[in-house]
Amino acid sequence: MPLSWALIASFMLAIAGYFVGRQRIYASAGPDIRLLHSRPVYHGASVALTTLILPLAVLAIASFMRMGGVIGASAGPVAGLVALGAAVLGLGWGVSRVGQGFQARNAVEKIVLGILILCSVIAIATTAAIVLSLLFETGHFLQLYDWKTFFFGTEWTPRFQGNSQLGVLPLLWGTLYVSLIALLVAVPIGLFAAIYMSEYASKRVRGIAKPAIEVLAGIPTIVYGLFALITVGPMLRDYFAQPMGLGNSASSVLTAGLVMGIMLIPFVSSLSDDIINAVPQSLRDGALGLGSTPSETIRQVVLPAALPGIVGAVLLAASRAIGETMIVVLGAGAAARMSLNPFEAMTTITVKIVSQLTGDNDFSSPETLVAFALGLTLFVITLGLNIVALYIVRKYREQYE
Amino acid sequence: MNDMSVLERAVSQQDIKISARKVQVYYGDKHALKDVDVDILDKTVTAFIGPSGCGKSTFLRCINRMNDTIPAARVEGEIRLDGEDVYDRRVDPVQLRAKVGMVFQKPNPFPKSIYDNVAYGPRIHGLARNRAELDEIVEKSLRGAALWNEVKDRLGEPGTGLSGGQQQRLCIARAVATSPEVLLMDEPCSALDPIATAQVEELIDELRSRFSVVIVTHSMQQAARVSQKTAFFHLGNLVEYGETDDIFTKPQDSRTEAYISGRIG
Amino acid sequence: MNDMSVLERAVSQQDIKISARKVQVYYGDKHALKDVDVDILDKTVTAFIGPSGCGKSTFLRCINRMNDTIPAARVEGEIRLDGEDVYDRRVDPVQLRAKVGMVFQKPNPFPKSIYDNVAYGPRIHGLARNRAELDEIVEKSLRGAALWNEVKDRLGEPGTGLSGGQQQRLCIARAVATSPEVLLMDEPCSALDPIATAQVEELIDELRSRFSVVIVTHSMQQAARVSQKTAFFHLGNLVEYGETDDIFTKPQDSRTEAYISGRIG
Amino acid sequence: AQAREQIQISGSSTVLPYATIVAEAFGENTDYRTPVIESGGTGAGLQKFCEGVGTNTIDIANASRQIREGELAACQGNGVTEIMEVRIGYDGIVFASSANGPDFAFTPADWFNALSAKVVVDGAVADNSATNWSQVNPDLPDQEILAFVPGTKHGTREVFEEKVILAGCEESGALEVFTAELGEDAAHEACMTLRTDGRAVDIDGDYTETLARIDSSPNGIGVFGLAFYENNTDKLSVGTISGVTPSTETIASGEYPVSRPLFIYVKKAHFEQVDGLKEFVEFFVSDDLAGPDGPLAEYGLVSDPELADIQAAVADETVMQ
Amino acid sequence: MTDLPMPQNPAAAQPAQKSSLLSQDDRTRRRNAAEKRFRSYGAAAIGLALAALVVLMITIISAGSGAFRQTYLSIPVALNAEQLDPEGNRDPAEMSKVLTLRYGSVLDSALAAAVENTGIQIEGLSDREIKGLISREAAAQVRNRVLADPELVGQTIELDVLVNGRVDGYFKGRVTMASAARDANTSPEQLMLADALAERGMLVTRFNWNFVTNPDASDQRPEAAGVGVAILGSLYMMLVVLFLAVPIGVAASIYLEEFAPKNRWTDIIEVNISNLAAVPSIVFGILGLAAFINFAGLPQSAPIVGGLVLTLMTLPTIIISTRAALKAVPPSIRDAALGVGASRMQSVFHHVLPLAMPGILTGTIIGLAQALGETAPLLLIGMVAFVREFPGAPPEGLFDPASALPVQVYNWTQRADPAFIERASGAIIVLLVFLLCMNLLAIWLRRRFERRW
Ligand SMILES: Nc1ncnc2c1ncn2[C@@H]1O[C@H](COP(=O)(O)OP(=O)(O)OP(=O)(O)O)[C@@H](O)[C@H]1O
Ligand SMILES: Nc1ncnc2c1ncn2[C@@H]1O[C@H](COP(=O)(O)OP(=O)(O)OP(=O)(O)O)[C@@H](O)[C@H]1O
Ligand SMILES: [Mg+2]
Ligand SMILES: [Mg+2]
Repeated sequence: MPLSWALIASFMLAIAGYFVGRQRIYASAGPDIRLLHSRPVYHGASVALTTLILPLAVLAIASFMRMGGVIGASAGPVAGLVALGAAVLGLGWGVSRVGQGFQARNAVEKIVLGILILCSVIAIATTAAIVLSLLFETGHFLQLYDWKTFFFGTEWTPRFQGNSQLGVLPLLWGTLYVSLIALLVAVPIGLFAAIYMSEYASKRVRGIAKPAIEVLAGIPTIVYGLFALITVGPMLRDYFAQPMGLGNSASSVLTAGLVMGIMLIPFVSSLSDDIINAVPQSLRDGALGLGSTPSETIRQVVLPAALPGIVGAVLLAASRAIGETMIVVLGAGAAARMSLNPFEAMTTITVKIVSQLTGDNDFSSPETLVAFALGLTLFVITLGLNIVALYIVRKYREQYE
Repeated sequence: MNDMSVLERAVSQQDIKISARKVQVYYGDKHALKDVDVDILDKTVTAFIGPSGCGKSTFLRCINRMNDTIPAARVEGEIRLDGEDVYDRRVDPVQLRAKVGMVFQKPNPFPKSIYDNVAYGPRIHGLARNRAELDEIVEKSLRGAALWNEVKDRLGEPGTGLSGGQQQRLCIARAVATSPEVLLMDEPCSALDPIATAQVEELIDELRSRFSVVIVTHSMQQAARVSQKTAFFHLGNLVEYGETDDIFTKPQDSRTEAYISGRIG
Repeated sequence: MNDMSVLERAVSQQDIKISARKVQVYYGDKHALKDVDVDILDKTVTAFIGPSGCGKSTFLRCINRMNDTIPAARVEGEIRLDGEDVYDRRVDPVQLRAKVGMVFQKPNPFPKSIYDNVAYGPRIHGLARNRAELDEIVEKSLRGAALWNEVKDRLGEPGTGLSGGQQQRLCIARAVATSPEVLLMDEPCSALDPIATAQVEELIDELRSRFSVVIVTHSMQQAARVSQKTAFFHLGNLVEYGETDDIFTKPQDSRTEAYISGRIG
Repeated sequence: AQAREQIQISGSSTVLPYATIVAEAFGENTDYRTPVIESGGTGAGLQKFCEGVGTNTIDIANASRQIREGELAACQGNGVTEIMEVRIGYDGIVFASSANGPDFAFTPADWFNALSAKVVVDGAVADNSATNWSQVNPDLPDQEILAFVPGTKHGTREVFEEKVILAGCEESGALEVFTAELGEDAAHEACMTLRTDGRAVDIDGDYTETLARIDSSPNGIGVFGLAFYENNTDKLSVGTISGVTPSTETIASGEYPVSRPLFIYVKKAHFEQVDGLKEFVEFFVSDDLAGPDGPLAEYGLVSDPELADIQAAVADETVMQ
Repeated sequence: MTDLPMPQNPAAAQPAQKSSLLSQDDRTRRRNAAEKRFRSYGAAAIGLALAALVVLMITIISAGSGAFRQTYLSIPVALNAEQLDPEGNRDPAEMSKVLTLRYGSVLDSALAAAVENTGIQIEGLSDREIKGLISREAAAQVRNRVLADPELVGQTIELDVLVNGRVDGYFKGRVTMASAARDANTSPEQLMLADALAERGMLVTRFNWNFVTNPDASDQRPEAAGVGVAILGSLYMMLVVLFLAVPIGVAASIYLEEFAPKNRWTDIIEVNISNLAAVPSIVFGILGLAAFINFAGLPQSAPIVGGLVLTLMTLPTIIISTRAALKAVPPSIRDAALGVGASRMQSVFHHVLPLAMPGILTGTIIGLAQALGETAPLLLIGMVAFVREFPGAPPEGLFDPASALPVQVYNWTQRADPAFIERASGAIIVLLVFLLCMNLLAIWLRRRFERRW
C-alpha cells in the first residue's frame, strides 16, 4: 500500500510542519509577539496545510488517472514518491513563508475557504454525475421508444414481449397525488408539533417529545409499508371507501399518503422547531407586550420570521415524499392509474423506477431503460418545483434585526 | 382639549391605578427585586430612576406580566391594577397587556413593514372598523411618536431598516396605537436626539390626559421634566417614592440624595 | 503618566488619524450619506451629533468597514486611516477592525459567559500570554466600563442575562479589551444612568491618551463634556465640523444653531 | 488481475433462496468462503454480469428466464464471451387462496375469462364484466373475483400471461374470435391484456406481499411460487389447474402446466481468477443438492429430469454458442 | 371620549369604559378560545405523532421480540466413527470430506434414540416428524465441533441443538396446533412430542444472543439466522457517512450561507441542493454503480461504496438544515465579532456555528436516520445480498462484502418461511436500538447547545 504510506508520511510531515512553523514565528517575532499579524497557531497551521495540500492533490490526480485507466496499478509507488516529494516541497515552501510580514491567518483562511468551496462543489458534482448517468441511458431509451408516447401517454403497461405502453402521465399524477396527501398530513401536524414544542411545552416535554418524534424518521420504510398494507389499508377500505361507495381496494393513494405523512412529521417538526426556536425572544416580547395572545404572536410574528427555514423543511419533506418507494408499493399498490378517487390504487414514478430496474426485464429493452428516463423526468420536474419555491421564499422573506 | 385635561388631571390625581405590595422578583437564585411597595396614580406620569441593574426594567415587566416569558423569573407579592390582582389565576395576561402597553428598552420592531408594525395592535384588538380608520390610527400614532414625517413615504418598507432612533420611535408608535390604559416605557428616549426626545415628552404629556404612564429614564432632567411622581430604585429596593419635585429637591433618603447629586451608581 | 499624556496630547493634537473625503453611502436607492469630508485627529475625542436618522451610525460603520456586512450598502469616496485608504483592495478589513474597534448602538453581547465576552478579542489577537494576563485584561476592561463591581462574582454567567445598561457596558468592555487604535462608540451611554455615564466618560477621557475616540451621542451635554471636536450631521450631510466649544457656542451654520437650540430634529 | 477469494453472484430473487441454500452448504462443507449472493432482479443481474470480465465484476448471474438475444449481444460487446448456461431446475407457479375460503379447481379458460380485459360474449368481443367466479364457470364458488397477479416487473407475470391467460384464451376459443376481428398480433395482445378495474391487482412486491394482501382481502386469489406455497400451507389452499394439483412431482412429470426453468449463468473466464467457482457450480448441480431428494427439491425447486446432462455439461465447461 | 361632558364624579363615569381584568370581554373570550384551540392543535399534533410512534413501536416489538428468544434441544449424540471418519485416522483433512448431510443422519439416529429413551408415546408420530424436530443447522454445528476436535469421534457428547423454526414458533405462540394441522412442515404430533420433551426439560426456550451475533442463514434455517454481518455493515456505512457527510455538508453550508456572494450562481446551487433532496434514493444507487463501481473500480457489495452513496444521499438533508440554522443566527452576533476584529472565518467558527449547532445536529440526526434505514440505493451496488462471512476490521473491512440492517429486514420479509417475518421484526428492533444509540449522543449535544437569544 505505497499510497497510504505516502499519505501517512505526509500527515506526519504536516504535523511536524505545524510545530516548525510555530517555532520559527516565535523565533523571528522578537520580544513582542503581539505585533504579529497572525497568531503563531496560524503560522503553524499554514505550514501544515501547505505541506498537506500538494501531496493530496497528487494522490487525488493519481487515483483519478488510475480509475480512468490512464496509468496502471504499477504506477502506485511512483505516485507515492511524487506525493512525498510534493509534501517535502510544500513543507519547505510553507516554512520559508513564515516570518514577521507573512499574513498567516489570511493564508490559512484562504485555504479553509478553498476547502469550503470544494465541499459545496461536491453537491454540484453529484448533480452533474446524476444527470450524466441518467442522460446516457435516457438517450438509449429515446432511441428505442417514441418520446411523444412517453411524455404524453396516459397508459403505463410494460410487457415482456415488447410493444409496451410507457406513458409517464399516470405515474406523474400518482406521484403528485400521493405527495400532496402526505404533505397534507405531515405539514400541519409537523408544524403544530414544532410550534407546541418551541412555544408552549416545558423544557422536559420538549426534551422528550422532540427526539421521540425524530425516531419516526428512522423507522425503516418497510415497517411503514407493512403498517399501511396490514392495518391502515383495510381500515380505510372497511370504514370509509366501502360505506361511501368509493371502491373496495385495500391499497389506495390515501393509505400511502397517510402513512407517509406520519413518516415525514419529524422532517417538518424538528427542523421547524429549531428555526422557530432561533427567532429572537425580543420579537415575541414585542408582540406579547402589545397584548397579543401567544398564538397570535406565533402566527403573525414568529412564523413569518421563521418562514424561509420552514419552507426549507417542507421542501425537504416533499422531496422525501416524492422519493419514497416502499410505502407506496405496499400502501398504494402498483397500478398506474389516473383518477381523482383517493381510495383507488395508484403508483408513483419512483416506484416504477425501482421496479423496472430490479425486475426481470431484459436490461437493454425500453422497459428497463425507461427507468432512467423516468428518473430524469422526475429530476426536471422537481427542479421546476424548487425554483418556484425559491421564488416564493424570496418574495415573502422577512429579515429580522 | 388641553384645558380639559388639566381639569381632569386635577380631579383624578388621587385615583390609584396600580398598587404593588411586597413585590419580590427572583431570577433563579438572584433576588433582583426586594419588597417593592408602590402606588401608581391614574393620569399621572411616574418616573423610575436608579442606577443600571437596580431592577427598574424588572419591576416594569412585572406590571404587565412580561416576566412570565422568562423561565427563570419568579414573582412574589401582589400587584393590583384598578384593585384587581394581576397575578390572580383568573386574570388573562393577554387582556392585561392590552390594557398595560409597553415600550422595551431595546427597540424590537417586527420584521414587517412600518405600517404593519403600527397596525399590529389595533388589528388584533379590533380597534378599527375599516381600513380608513386603521390608516388614521397609524398616522396618529406615528405623528405622536414624531416619526410620521420621516416615514410617511415609506410605510411599506420593513421597520428593521430604520435607524436606531427611528426604530425606537416606531415601537412607541406601535404601543400608543393600541390605546392602553397604562403605558410602560423602558427608556424610550435613550436612542433619541433632543428634538425627538422633546416630541416624545410632549406625547407623554398628552397621553397623561388619558392614561397613566410609567417611564424608566436615566436622565434626571427628563424625569423632572415629564413626571409628577418619581420612584428611586437601588440594588433591587425601592428606596424612595414621592412627588417628583420633592424627590429632586428634598430627598429623604441619603442614597437618593447621593444618586441625584451624582455620587453613587 | 497623566502628565505625560497631557504632554503627548499637546504635541500630537494635530496628527490626522482618519480622513474622509467625499464619502457617499447608499442603501439600495437611498442616498444615506452625502459628500462627507472630515478629518479625525489622533488622541482626540470626536463627537458626532445630529438628529436621529441623519447618518451618524452609517458614517461610523464606514470607518471600520462594518458596512461590508450589509448587502444593500454601497460606499463611495475615500476614507484614510493613517494615510492608507481603508477601502483599498489590499486592505484586510479584519486587521482594520482590530485597529478600529466598535461599540454598537444596540448592545449585542455574545451568548457566552461575561468573561468570555470580554476575553474574546484578546484571545483572537493573542494579547495575553497566559491565563493570568487574560484575567488581568478582563478585569481592567470591566473596571474601565464601570461594570466590574456588578459582575465580578458572576463572570461565568451568560452576558445576555444582564440588564440593558449592563449589556451596553459589557460591550464597551469588550471593545476596550482589544486595545484598538481608534474606538468608535455608537451612543455608548444611552442606556446608562448618570453615574455609569460619568464613569464611561472618564474612561473615554482616559482612552484619549492612547487612542482616538469617535462617539455618537444625542446628549449635547455629553458631547460638550467629553469631546474636543464635534461634527454635526443633518439629513445625510456633514453640516459643520470644528472645535466642540466653537460648535456649541458659535455655530456657523444656521441648521447647527437650530439643532443646538432645539429647533430642528 | 489479482484473484478473488469469494464468489459473487447476482440476479433473480426467485433463484435467490436456492442459491443461498447451496452457498451455505458450500461454505460449510468446503474450505472456500461462502459466496455473496445479491438479489436485484434478473435484468439487473445480467446487466452486471455483462459489464465485463475481471475481478470487480460478478461471476454468476441468477436468472428466472433465459438470457435474451440483446443481452447476449451486450455481453459479447463487453468481452464476456464464454458464458456457461446452467439450468438448475424448474419453478412451479401456483394459484392459492385463503385457507379459510372455499377450494378452487381452475382451468386456464377460467382465468382468461375472469381477468382478461376483453372476452367473448355470445361470439362477439366485449368488455369483461364478470364480477364473481361463478359467472365465469358455474363450478367455481360464488366468490368475488379478486386476483393478485405479479406486477409487470416479475418474470412470473410473463409465465402467467403465456401459460395461463393465453392458453385459456386459446382453450376458450376466444383467440379465434379475436384473430378474426383484430388480426393475429393484436389478438395475442388482446388476450393477454388484463382488466384494469381493480379486479386484477398487480403486485410489484414479493409473495409475502401477496400473502399479506390475501390476509387483508380474504376473497383474493394470489399467484405464488411453489416453494412459497409449500412453506405456507397453513394459510393458503392451492387451486388445481385442469384437475392437477401442483407439486414437485406433477411439475417434473409435465402434468402441471405452469412452470418455468431457472438458470444460472457462469463466466468461464473467471474459473481461473476466482477461488472455487467451478467447484461451486458443480456443487450446485450435484445430486446431493439439486437431485430430487436434495435440499433444493425439499424446499420447492422442481428437480431437472435431465440433471445428469447438465452435470456433464458443467464438468466439460460447455459454453453457450 | 374626551368630548364627554365633564363628569362630576369621575369614579361614576369610569365603569362605563373600564372592564374588569377578571372578567373577559367578548373579543378577548373569542381570542382566548382561539388561543386554546391553537394550543390544543399543537398538543394534538404532538399527541398524534407520539401515538403513531407508540403504535408502530408496539407493532414492531410484539412482532419482533420473539427473535430474541430461541428454543434449544439438548440430547446426547453418539458420534459414530464409521460414518464420520471412514478412514479412521482422525485426520481433519480427511474428515472434512464428510458432508453435513452425513452428520444429519447421525443426528437423526441420536434423536430417535433420545425420544425412545424418554419413553414418550405419541399416536401417529412418524420418523420424519421426529427428525424434523431439529434445525438443519444442527448438522453443521456438530460437524464444526467434530472437525475442531477430531478426538470426539467415537464418543457420545451432550449437545444443545437448535430446534426447527416451526417448533420454536410453537413455543413462542406463533404456531398453534390448529395451524400445524394444515401445515405441511409440521404436525400436531410433532408439537406434542416437543411439549413432552419440554416437560422433561430437554427443550428449553432461552435468550438468543446468536440472533445478534450470527450471520444470515439460508431460507431453510430461519432459526439460525442472525444480524451480525448486517450490524457490522451498517456500522461501517454509518462511520463513512458520519465522517464524510457531516463535515462536507456543514462546510458546504457555511460556504453557501456565509461566504458565497449572493448571486445567480448561488441561487442555482441552492435550488440544485434542494432538488438533490428530491432525487429518489435509487437514483443514487444508479450513480453509485456508475461512479464508484464501474468507474472507480471499488468492489461490489462493499460498505465503503454503500457509505459513499448514502453520503451523497444525506448531504442535501444536512445542507438544508444547516443552512436554515445558520440563517437563523441573528446578524448582530456576526457584527459583534467582526467589531472586535475577528475575521469572518473566526466569527463563523467561534460564534455562528456553535449557535447553529442544534439545527445542524437535527439535520444530522434525521439524515443519518434516513441513511441507516435505506435499502433502495443499496440494491444496485450489491449490498442487498446474502452474506455469511463477517467483514474484517476497518479500514480494510470497509472493502469486504457486507449487508446492512435494512437490507436484512428487506430480505427476510421476502422469504417464504414465516419464521423469517419474526426475524425481520427482530432486526428492526436492532436497527432502532442502533438508531437510538446514534441519536442519544446527538440529542445530548443538541441540548447543550440550545439557547434563545
Ligand atoms: N440597513 C438599512 N437599510 C436601509 N436603510 C437604512 C439601513 N440602515 C439605515 N438606513 C437608513 O439610513 C439613514 C441613516 O441611518 P443611520 O442608522 O446612520 O442614522 P443615525 O444617524 O445613526 O440615527 P439614530 O440616531 O437614530 O441611530 C436612515 O434614514 C435609515 O432609515
Ligand atoms: N433574564 C435575566 N436573568 C438573570 N438575571 C437577570 C435577567 N434580567 C435581569 N437580570 C438581573 O437583574 C437585575 C435587574 O435587572 P434590570 O434589567 O431590571 O435592571 P435595570 O434597572 O433595568 O437596569 P438598566 O438601567 O441597565 O436597564 C440585574 O442585576 C440583572 O443582571
Ligand atoms: Mg433596564
Ligand atoms: Mg444610529
